[in-house]
Amino acid sequence: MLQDLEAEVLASHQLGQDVYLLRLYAPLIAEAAQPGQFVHVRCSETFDPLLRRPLSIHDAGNKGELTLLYQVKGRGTAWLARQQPGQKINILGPLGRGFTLPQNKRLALVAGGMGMVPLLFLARRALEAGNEVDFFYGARDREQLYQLETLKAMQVNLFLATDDGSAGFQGPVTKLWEKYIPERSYDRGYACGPRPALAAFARLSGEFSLPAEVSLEERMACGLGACRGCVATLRDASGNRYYENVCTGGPVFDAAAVYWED
Amino acid sequence: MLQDLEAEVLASHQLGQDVYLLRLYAPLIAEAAQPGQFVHVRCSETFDPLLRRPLSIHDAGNKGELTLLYQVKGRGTAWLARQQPGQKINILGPLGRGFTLPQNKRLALVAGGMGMVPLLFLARRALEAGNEVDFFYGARDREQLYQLETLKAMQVNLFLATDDGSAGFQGPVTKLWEKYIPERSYDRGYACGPRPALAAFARLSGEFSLPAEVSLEERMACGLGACRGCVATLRDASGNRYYENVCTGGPVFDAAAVYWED
Amino acid sequence: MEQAGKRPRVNLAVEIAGLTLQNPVMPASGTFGFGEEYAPFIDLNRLGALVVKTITLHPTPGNPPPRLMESYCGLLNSVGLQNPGLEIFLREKLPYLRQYRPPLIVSIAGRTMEEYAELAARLSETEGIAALEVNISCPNVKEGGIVFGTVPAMAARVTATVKEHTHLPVIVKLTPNVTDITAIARAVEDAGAGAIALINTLQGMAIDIEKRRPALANIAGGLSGPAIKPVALYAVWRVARAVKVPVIGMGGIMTARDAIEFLLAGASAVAVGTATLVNPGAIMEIIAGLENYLAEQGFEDVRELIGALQT
Amino acid sequence: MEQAGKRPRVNLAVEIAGLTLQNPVMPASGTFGFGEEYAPFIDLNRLGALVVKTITLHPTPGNPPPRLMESYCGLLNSVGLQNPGLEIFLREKLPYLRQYRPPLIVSIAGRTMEEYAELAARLSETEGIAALEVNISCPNVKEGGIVFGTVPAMAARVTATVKEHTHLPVIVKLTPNVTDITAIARAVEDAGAGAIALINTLQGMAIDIEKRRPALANIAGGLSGPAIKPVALYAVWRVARAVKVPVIGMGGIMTARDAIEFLLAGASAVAVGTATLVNPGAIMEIIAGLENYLAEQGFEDVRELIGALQT
Ligand SMILES: Cc1cc2nc3c(=O)[nH]c(=O)nc-3n(C[C@H](O)[C@H](O)[C@H](O)COP(=O)(O)OP(=O)(O)OC[C@H]3O[C@@H](n4cnc5c(N)ncnc54)[C@H](O)[C@@H]3O)c2cc1C
Ligand SMILES: Cc1cc2nc3c(=O)[nH]c(=O)nc-3n(C[C@H](O)[C@H](O)[C@H](O)COP(=O)(O)OP(=O)(O)OC[C@H]3O[C@@H](n4cnc5c(N)ncnc54)[C@H](O)[C@@H]3O)c2cc1C
Ligand SMILES: Cc1cc2nc3c(=O)[nH]c(=O)nc-3n(C[C@H](O)[C@H](O)[C@H](O)COP(=O)(O)O)c2cc1C
Ligand SMILES: Cc1cc2nc3c(=O)[nH]c(=O)nc-3n(C[C@H](O)[C@H](O)[C@H](O)COP(=O)(O)O)c2cc1C
Ligand code: FES
Ligand code: FES
Repeated sequence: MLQDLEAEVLASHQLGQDVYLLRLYAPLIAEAAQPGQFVHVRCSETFDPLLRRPLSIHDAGNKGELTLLYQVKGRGTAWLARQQPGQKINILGPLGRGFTLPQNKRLALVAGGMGMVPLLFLARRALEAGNEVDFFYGARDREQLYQLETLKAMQVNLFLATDDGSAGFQGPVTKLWEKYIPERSYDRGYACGPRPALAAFARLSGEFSLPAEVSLEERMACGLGACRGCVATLRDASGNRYYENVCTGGPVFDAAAVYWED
Repeated sequence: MLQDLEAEVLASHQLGQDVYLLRLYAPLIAEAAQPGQFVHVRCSETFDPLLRRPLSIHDAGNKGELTLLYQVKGRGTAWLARQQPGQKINILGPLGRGFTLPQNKRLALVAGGMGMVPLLFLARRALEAGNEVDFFYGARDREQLYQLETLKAMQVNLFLATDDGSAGFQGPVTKLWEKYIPERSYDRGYACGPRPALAAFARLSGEFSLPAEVSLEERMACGLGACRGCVATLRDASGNRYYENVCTGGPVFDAAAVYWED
Repeated sequence: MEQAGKRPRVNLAVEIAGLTLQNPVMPASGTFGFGEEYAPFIDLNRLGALVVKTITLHPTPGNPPPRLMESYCGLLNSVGLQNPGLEIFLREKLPYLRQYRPPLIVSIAGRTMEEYAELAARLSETEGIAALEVNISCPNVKEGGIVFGTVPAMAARVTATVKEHTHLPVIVKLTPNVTDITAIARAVEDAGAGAIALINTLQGMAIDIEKRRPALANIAGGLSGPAIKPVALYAVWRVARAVKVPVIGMGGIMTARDAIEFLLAGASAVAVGTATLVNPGAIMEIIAGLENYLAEQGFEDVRELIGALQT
Repeated sequence: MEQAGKRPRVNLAVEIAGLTLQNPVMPASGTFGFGEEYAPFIDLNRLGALVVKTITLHPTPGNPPPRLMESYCGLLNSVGLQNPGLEIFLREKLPYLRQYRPPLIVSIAGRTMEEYAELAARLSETEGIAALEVNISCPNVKEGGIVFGTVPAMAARVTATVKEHTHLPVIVKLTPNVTDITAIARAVEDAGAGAIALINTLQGMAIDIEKRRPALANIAGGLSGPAIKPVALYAVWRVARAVKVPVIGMGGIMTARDAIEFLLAGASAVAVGTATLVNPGAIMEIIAGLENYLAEQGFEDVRELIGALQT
């Protein structure tokens, strides 16, 4: 059930230069949350900034805890980073359609940068459902690989890539993944990250006929499907393009259905 | 010298339901401050609320401390009330023309409600300059008489009035003052408070030919005389009306120069 | 005598173009989808009216993304009237909406006079629609793309055309992007509008300075939200004094205080758009706040407030 | 080769109507008084130009208070062109302003064509004035109070009249409260404007719901500040594409990012108004931020940025 509630800040940890882990107490949302879903966060006590910010659910514990992980980009996330434990933040969620969650399969999760955020939650639930999880995680450099301890503690097979080679494979995470696709014969792939990485992921999964899902980002207003503002261009079976709301039709889409040329 | 600076919050005390005492560290403004002057306070980290709020200087200590006392009325002061020690607040000041400060005279200070704010500072400086100070202070009820301890510690002759008689004289503070004017033969009167109280004060000081000054309030943008937005209607010696900036021509005006019918 | 602690009941009902609204607060077209999106948050039966996204004769795909950009206290959108078109509206959206009691106002837009006529005629054959709201903030493809709502004669012609093809009350919704909105208002009143709604969005733009491209794929968009409130309020005040038909005011209403300003300026009802996108409960909070204000200020009827501004 | 750590110098100078500005950032008329008010905070010699409050032929008392009201991300004002008039300007304000190096732009407004003509003629006899900015957002008392700037022919006539009476470059400042601002822009360009400045304030209103009276004594006022930025930017983009003369963009510029958007949209210079009222150092921060952006993005000359929007 959708909730619009005030969540108390339990803690806000700075993980990197501009990156924060926010722990909220929001049992009604935490219990309902599915991997790939997001919450829509009010980032102001006034009307500037005006709109909510969509943030993926990074983790949802059984003690009513909801974890977000975000990078400060502009004025909304800057406000969020100023909030202290004890303060209340208005959040709406859980929103959107999450990832497909199979049982007892072998899955490839491919994360580029902050794209790791929803995939960690997916990995946790996928493991609980008896799947084997290969977690590919790329970032600019070693400093920008967050939550490695948590991931390591999670029994995923972790594969790292950095642009500068300061950790793991040097190069794009999709290049690293590509090397494993043939031998690991995955049942399904999942990706989240910058659009070019997603497009490469979609191309590779297409080549290997791997069922694959991606999580897209679009600017949002309502987050509920009402304003038709957050569309992505998709294509149907016959190749015709159409617009679909990212907030309710996604943010997770079949990688083959996305019109990547946009 | 005018300053535009970030002042650190030393403490914020809630004195009443909606009333806060804010202690700031702002040595450059505190040292230059004269009674009747004000500071112009940014009340947002974003652009909503947009404008600064003018607040009288309530006290200015020698340790670089600047004290403000304000009532939460709308969105700007509500923001101010949320600020915690250690945070920085942008203030501009000291602004405006303050009260005349004589030496070794007998002065009447007449404060209605929050009008006490600048008069406390005036009283302190007036006492230091060898004046005798009768401080008349009226409010709705006992609970809304703030800073009584501070005033009592200050060697002023304190006269209280409340609308409901819960402390001191029952009735308007100007009515109380009126009873003392003949016998106390003041050299000068000063008033700050709601406009009807100021108008009554001006009428009385006119009747008794007492030189008198009032501090006016108007909505302000720049606070520097640049925008011509904050005018009050005055009248010149021949009775002709004209507009004068409250921010630079005032906020303290000769009571006889104000066009009270506005 | 009143029971202690119990406030006298305030009448919130108003009449607009023959419709009785239980209270004067409704959603603004395009910000409330087809109602169902907000059903998890608010009881749609408590709205003054239901107002749906503008529909067109044929399905409209809308503009390419990105379609949204935040601005200071504002929202720029270039959704471009994306909607499933009349047929799907009738088949898939209307049955859901019909379950609810508040009058259903269907917003329509056309690219030609003929499209407006056909939309009006077809919707009038249907049960469960209380009124039509004519969105004239769109370009007339037969007249070089001039926006219908910017020329009094053209605005009047659309109004008259719709009137001819319907027995339903006709609300005409004005664009603020004109020199004299009262001239448009009078023209549509003369042409038979039963009520006037205003304002639609202001034209605006934003630029991504890193990419050095417009922030919206469509280059320009419509500005809504708190930023435009003073412009909307002034337009409503002027139009309410210029026409005799009731006015539905909107543009940046975020709180009950804002709504009260519009009523004082002469609006008989108000619509809430962007506020709902930010806060799904906004309309409910506004209705409650309005009721409180009326009770506290000693009004028994919201109609005492309408146009009660002292100037 | 460059010294390590030293950035290549970026050229910030631009040309407007024959004036060379050392950088493209200037104050907006009416928000900077006559310069002296901001001298405690900024070095006036570092401005792109000095622009003074609009002056009229005779002293103008302005509107009764209250004249200001804050709105969401905006400021409503009804100052009403309060100014000491031409004589006192020449005698008491000009000598101070003449000390500074940036070109001095004097904004003028009249109630009749004759007043514009006389202002232009008198100011042109004076040393130390670099250009005239013609404020046409005021009512023409001889033509039923229609605002000069809302009718292309009238706007053109004011422009031509001023041109006839001066050898100084003439900048015409447009009001946004029109259906088609490009029509006005083309009209004043054809009439001889050397540059076009836009936008002046949007018409707006606010109401005090406790007193049930307008928040401004004058009922309506002009809306400025961040709220109007998208509207201003779109107007600038459209006008810059419609005319050949340089455009000075303004309306809600609060930060360097905002200023850069206006330059990308085609403004050759920008003016900063409300931002200065809130933050006296705003203009200086904008100049510094612009220079940083240019250096970071690898531009050597701000003129490369002007109109560089890719659409
Ligand atoms: C479904 C979804 C999940 C997301 N999850 C995360 C996450 O877990 N962690 C994280 O760091 N980021 C995430 N993002 C991106 C995040 O929403 C933006 O970085 C954020 O909105 C930027 O806001 P701002 O105030 O910092 O920037 P501003 O520049 O002030 O934002 C201006 C406007 O643009 C929108 N916007 C800007 N960038 C984006 C973007 N990339 N996607 C969508 N809207 C944008 C803002 O929401 C706002 O409306 C997600 C986006 C979506 C759509
Ligand atoms: C010279 C001067 C000194 C003042 N000193 C004090 C003081 O020491 N303590 C105190 O409590 N109040 C003082 N005031 C009044 C104080 O400025 C207002 O109460 C405050 O600005 C209200 O802001 P808000 O955000 O609470 O209200 P909002 O309603 O959000 O304000 C909206 C706008 O109206 C303006 N405004 C509202 N009320 C007033 C007012 N009475 N005077 C001027 N502008 C107003 C605000 O500044 C803002 O621009 C002073 C006013 C002036 C002019
Ligand atoms: C995302 C969005 C979509 C809109 N779509 C429509 C529409 O389809 N038809 C219409 O008449 N107005 C539409 N509008 C305008 C609103 O109905 C309203 O007139 C405007 O937004 C001002 O009100 P607000 O500030 O409360 O949002 C839309 C506004 C927004 C923000
Ligand atoms: C208080 C105030 C006074 C103004 N006075 C004038 C004026 O005298 N002449 C003029 O051409 N514009 C005047 N303006 C308009 C500004 O010059 C500018 O066009 C407008 O405010 C938009 O810019 P901004 O949003 O940066 O303020 C005034 C604006 C304000 C806020
Ligand atoms: S954000 Fe409104 S439909 Fe997706
Ligand atoms: S506030 Fe600008 S002149 Fe006084």
